[in-house]
Amino acid sequence: SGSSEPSGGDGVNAAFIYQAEVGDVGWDRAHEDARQEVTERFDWLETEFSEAVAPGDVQRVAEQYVSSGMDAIFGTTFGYMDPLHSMAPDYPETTFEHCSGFKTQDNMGRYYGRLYQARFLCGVAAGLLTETNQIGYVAAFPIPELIRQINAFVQGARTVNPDVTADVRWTNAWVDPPAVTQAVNALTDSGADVINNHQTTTAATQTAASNEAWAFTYTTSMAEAGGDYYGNSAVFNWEEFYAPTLQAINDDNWESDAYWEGLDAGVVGLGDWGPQVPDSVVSEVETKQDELINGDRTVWQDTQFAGESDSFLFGEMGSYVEGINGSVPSS
Amino acid sequence: MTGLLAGLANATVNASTVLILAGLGELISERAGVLNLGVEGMMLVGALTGFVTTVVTGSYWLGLGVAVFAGGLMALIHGFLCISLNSDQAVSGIMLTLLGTGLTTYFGNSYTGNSISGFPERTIPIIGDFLVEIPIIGPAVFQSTATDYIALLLVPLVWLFLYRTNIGLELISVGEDPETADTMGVDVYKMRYLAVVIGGVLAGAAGAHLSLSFNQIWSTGMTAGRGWVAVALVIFARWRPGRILLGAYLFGLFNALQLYSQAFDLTLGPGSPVAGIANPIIDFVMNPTIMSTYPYIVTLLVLVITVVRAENSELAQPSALVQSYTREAD
Amino acid sequence: MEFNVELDAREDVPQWMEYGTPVFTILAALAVSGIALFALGVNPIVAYEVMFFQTLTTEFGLTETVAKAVPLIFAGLAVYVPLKAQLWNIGAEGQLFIGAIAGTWIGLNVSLPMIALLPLMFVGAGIAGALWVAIPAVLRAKWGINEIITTLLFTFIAADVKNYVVRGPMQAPGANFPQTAQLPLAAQLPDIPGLGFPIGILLAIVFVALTYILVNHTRLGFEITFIGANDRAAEQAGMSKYKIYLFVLMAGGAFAGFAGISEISGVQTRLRAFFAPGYGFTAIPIALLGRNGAFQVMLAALFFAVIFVGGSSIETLLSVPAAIVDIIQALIILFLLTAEFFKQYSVDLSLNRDRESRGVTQPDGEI
Amino acid sequence: MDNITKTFPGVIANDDVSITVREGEIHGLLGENGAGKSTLMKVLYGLYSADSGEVYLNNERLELSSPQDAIDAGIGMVHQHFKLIPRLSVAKNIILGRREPAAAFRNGSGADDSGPVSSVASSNVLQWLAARFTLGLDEPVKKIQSLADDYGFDIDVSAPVWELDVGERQRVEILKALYRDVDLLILDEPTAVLSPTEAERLFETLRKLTDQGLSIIIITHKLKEVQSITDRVTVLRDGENVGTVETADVSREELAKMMVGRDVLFEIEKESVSIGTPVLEASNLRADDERGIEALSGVDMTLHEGEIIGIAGVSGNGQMELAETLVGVREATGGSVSINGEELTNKPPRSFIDNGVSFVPEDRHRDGCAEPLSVMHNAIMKGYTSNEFGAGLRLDYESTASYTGSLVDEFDIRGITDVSEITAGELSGGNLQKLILAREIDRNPDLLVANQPTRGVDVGAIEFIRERLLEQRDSGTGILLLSEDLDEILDLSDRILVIYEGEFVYETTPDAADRRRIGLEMNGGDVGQQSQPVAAADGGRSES
Ligand SMILES: Nc1ncnc2c1ncn2[C@@H]1O[C@H](COP(=O)(O)OP(=O)(O)OP(=O)(O)O)[C@@H](O)[C@H]1O
Ligand SMILES: Nc1ncnc2c1ncn2[C@@H]1O[C@H](COP(=O)(O)OP(=O)(O)OP(=O)(O)O)[C@@H](O)[C@H]1O
Ligand SMILES: [Mg+2]
Ligand SMILES: [Mg+2]
Repeated sequence: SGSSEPSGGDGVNAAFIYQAEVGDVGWDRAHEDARQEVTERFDWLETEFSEAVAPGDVQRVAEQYVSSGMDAIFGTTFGYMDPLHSMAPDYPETTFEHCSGFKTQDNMGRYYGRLYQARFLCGVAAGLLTETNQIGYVAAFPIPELIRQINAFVQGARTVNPDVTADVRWTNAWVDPPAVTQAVNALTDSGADVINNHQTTTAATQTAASNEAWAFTYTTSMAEAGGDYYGNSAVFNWEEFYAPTLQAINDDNWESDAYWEGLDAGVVGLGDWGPQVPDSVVSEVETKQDELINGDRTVWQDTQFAGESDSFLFGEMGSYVEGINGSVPSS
Repeated sequence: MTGLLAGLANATVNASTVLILAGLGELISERAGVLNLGVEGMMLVGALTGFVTTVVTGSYWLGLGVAVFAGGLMALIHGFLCISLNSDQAVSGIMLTLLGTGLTTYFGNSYTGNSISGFPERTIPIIGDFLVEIPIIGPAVFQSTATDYIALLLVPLVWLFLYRTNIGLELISVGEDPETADTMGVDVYKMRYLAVVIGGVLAGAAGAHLSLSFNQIWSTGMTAGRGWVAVALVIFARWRPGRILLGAYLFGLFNALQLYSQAFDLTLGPGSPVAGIANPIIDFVMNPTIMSTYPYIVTLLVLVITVVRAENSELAQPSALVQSYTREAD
Repeated sequence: MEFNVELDAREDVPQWMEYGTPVFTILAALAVSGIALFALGVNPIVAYEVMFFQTLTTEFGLTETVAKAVPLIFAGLAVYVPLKAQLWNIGAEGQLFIGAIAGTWIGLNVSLPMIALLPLMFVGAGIAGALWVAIPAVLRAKWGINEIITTLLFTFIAADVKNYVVRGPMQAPGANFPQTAQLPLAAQLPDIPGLGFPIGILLAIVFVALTYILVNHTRLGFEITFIGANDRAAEQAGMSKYKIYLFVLMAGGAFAGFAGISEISGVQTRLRAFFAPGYGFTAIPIALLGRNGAFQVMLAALFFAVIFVGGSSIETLLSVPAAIVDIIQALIILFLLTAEFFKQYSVDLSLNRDRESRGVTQPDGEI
Repeated sequence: MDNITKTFPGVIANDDVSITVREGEIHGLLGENGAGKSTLMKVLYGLYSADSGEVYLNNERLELSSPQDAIDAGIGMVHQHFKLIPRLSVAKNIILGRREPAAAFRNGSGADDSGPVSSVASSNVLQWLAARFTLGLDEPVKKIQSLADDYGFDIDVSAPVWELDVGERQRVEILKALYRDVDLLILDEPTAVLSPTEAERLFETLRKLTDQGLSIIIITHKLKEVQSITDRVTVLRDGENVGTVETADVSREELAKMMVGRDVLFEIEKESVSIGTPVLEASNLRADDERGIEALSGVDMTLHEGEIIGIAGVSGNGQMELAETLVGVREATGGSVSINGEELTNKPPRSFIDNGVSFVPEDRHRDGCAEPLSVMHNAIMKGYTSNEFGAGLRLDYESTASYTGSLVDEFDIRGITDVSEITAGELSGGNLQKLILAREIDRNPDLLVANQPTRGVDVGAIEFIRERLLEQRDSGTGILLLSEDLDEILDLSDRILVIYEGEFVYETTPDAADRRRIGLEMNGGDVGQQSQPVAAADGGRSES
């Protein structure tokens, strides 16, 4: 309501900065879809974006946006945390929001989604769909973010099917489609008939489907790549965060906070089900989803992580839940 | 156990095709004396153009054709700079990789979610069913896509081409001693262009194999460094086609082991007296990141051993590698 | 009548060409890139105005350019010094990683005041980078194994080493992210008080000057130049190829190490798994452009810094895709290679009459 | 060949040269180094394109834009430096470029019926393909083997060339030419690396060839060979044709005169010798050439202050190896070298330089300078470590420039406007040689080893260089002079040693010297005349 604020009545200009090129699928795509949606939704909102910005360059890009009149900067990758955190005090008039980190400032908030809850739901479906009781997971690097989602997925499966065991393969690269395909082949060869993955490519979904294993994935729908074997995707609906946040900025009542919401807020959820997933599976998943939303159940309730703090879940989880073969590679 | 071995064999064979194709191409180019560090770029261009063509026309054979053509075209740039203009081969090759990466990143962006039906896995007609029955390697080798078969077939073909044809002989001679070849009536420039373009064609095919056979998707930077591995592979193979196959399988095996070894816990139990010392070492050695350095280290060792041991033998590098040629040298 | 293209070796390169060619080259590359921009619906003139004019005339643009130039200058020197002895250090990127690792480790584990800690980090990074390239250097000096290929192989190994340490020995304690802890303030390169430029630029200028002195005013520099020009004659004159090859490559490795730690300490403040700035590869065209001297290397590095910063500006301000910047960079190298040729040869495209103008009578049955 | 002119930047290699070779003759081509012989032959072989002039073969004008054109016209060339690819087999080296198709596709071979198989095989398209994508070694191998048998060559055609020794390689070179059914065969110094018996075998071969109607051009520096083998001789001097003569009509001396172009030899005033202490002592010195074959087979020598020893010999008899071993550039495989009494065998070149050794190498472009660098850089190539040019690590280019300037003035090196701008590569041969000599002499060395110091240098410069060498001797430097120019040896030396096949075979003094005898010794002595063994090289014995 302070009329001296640049945002005031003349709308909001917001910039989004992505680490990679925005392709048709993946992490950056999810943010980009949300950006387009909110831009469409609010006529007082103007947005810009930059892609392929390395953490070392983000400060320059952000400063350029600030000086070109942006009211809000959204940095969408973990690596941007330090640079944005250190520059934010220099630009008190600008609102910074950083995704997936853990630092805040008066004018810098952080936000993230509890995607593991959606992974848990995918796991429930996987536990019901598997016939071999073996499920596989292809992931890039053993960091807490990925370990948390793996654990949730396997836990979901074991919640409905305690006989399920899981194998994880680390590919050691965010984008290496041939290696992902190899890893999926290795998993299906050893009997896995459900595959989930954490990779910025459709390779895992594609390969799983062609090996006749159910394919689950994340961030965006990859239904086309999965065909008849497509299960579902744990997706981000970032507009559920961006819309209220931008609205708050426009209304001048934005405050720095740590946003880590899940299914209940709608910022994460499931995508469309694959064409061949039985209705019984869908309804069981929906039941579990309601339980999570109502608080009747938590993802970690029967695991060694039950009752752990958010900060543990966020940054320190470093071991597998029961049912996953092997152990997290120790570096 | 056989299941595991069969899986390992399959993974090895699968990972090797792209290296065989790109490696043979680079080998031919280097045999004629032209180092091309642009393999990665040419592969990416091959992968994207092949994919886009298949998306548009629905024909993966046409896709392969366009990929091969595009790879050859990229190589032609390198050829023009290095053969006609005597530019520095290392710089030109790196430029080619930069260019290929930039172009495919830009033009490929809107294709990252597309799906095609590419080369299907087939058995060889008539005898195929029988071959697949061979334990362990049967399904790995004889249940493959057309590009896999092409790559395998190319190994003896390239060998025949280099050692059993006149063109091959002339090509080798310009990589050994362009001046002598010239005095024998060999057209040095033509041969070098030919070799460089074949190199590009095969790199294009390697890229197309990834996007049309192996992954059947386009993904930015999807070659993930395999072009550089192909360059290393040629050194490993000491410029001999047969060893490209061997080397590709070895690199493929390392690749596969990196994934398959994750299924095993090799660390010693707490009962073992040396567990305290041995386990950290085993952890380190089996660490996936550390394992991915092994192919490069092996290549370096092979390079050193063969150079130190065999200065003048068959194993030495083409004598005129990286040297440009002009008839009246000044 | 026939078309005839004649190539003649230039006996000496005209002065204007020596300096004019790089400029002409860059203009030609920009003209071609302009077509691409035009096709994107971006007015190339506006784009280049933003890219160059605004970058060079605003305080922001200048500061950013200088900051970007610091690692590029070091990386350029890393390729330039070996090139003086006719060796291509293609693996500066790997040496940069190793330097960054060593320097970061010192910054995190040694507690000293800034005035001592920063130099120690640079020394450590330099030594690490130099040692990393020592094996290719020995292989080249002793057995003539091509340094292009070995330095490249070492780069891939270095990348894995970097990925390993940020998930293992050097991972930030407490959390499980693939990065080191943040460098303490004492280990972060400050800005020049009052000017706002990163202090790294002073260091870079000092090393450019030192390199200039080394190459142009010392006996060692004389030996390097001479070995680069004719190693056979140099050895007959009592110079040691072994010593020089080892020296230039290791000096190059040290500079690459400086590039790594200056970027970590000055910009990134911690080493991350995805740290792969590509400066080591950009350094190759930089050294090619600036091969006439250390100060030319610095100018070339500044030019590429402008391209990066300006490229990023047209991306943010005009929504030009990032990949276009890559393409422009590749085109500049391409044109540069072509220009090298025109500097060495004069191309004479002429319409030639039939050569038989003398009308000599034929002798019989003989040659 | 008619009115051939070929220039290189700054050099007229061939100046309006015409030569005529008759069918079935062996035509000798003579001339000093750099006279333009090889260049002329390279023009004939299509390697260089002449600036002007024409080539006719059997009345037909040839367009020679590449060696392939020459090959097609029936011209073959054996190059002075082997043009063989070590990694390939003998047979492949020979057929390279010939595109021999596999047996099945060989036209007119074997089956002479016109059945469907052979008619397909002889179709043009198939022939075209077969010539490229097959490789027939069987028949070529037979043909090569029979050629080898005809001429008495004992060679394993399937062995890789790197396994062969020099003589065998030479034979492969000749087989290469013969294999192609040439009408005209060019041989550029084919005997330089052959032993006399090998050379004699070659000559027999050549005679057989001319009997079959071939024409041969042979380049050689060995007058004896010219006389024994050629029918006519053309002499080139400074790129110009001095004349063509019937071999039978001229003496060796007359030929030499034609080559050098002078009636009168320079008589240089030479002061009497005042020999000091030994500066160089070598005993039982051995060394290998680039191929690892022993080129220096145990030589003894003592050279004193103020003395010039001239080494006479035909090129390739170990002179280069001798010179390089004595200055520490080449590894000695046996024996020892001492400079000023200090044993320096196999010490690095720097030790020799620091002990007052100077060296003028034979190949000034390859070993004597760095062509891309300035005159100044080259002038201080060895002296750059001196404190004269700055203290400590610093090299003061201002003082080096002024030093170089004075050097340039003193030695009258022409064509230099700015010592730090003009590169060594831009200097003409003679001036470059002066620069190298200036550099080496100005250090006021105790020992100067000069290998072919006046090769390819113009007459005025030769005189200048010789004077400087004598001046240096007079000031106390011991000089070892290696030269293929006998006059130079005779004019400058205090003692003369003749080297043949890596050994000193004869010693004399200029006063006592018999030119004919020296010439004979250089070629390994003559039949019926025993070569004089050298008992003590410093004994000063002379021929009576
Ligand atoms: N490629 C070249 N570029 C420049 N100058 C050259 C080239 N080849 C030869 N020359 C020069 O041309 C002249 C004639 O050289 P050529 O090789 O024909 O001499 P030659 O008579 O064969 O000498 P030699 O007895 O040493 O074999 C020499 O002055 C030489 O320096
Ligand atoms: N590019 C060059 N520039 C200057 N001088 C050259 C060049 N190439 C050769 N020369 C000189 O020309 C002379 C003869 O060289 P060339 O290569 O013709 O040798 P050659 O022994 O005559 O060759 P061939 O084996 O063809 O008989 C030598 O003195 C050499 O230094
Ligand atoms: Mg010669
Ligand atoms: Mg010659």
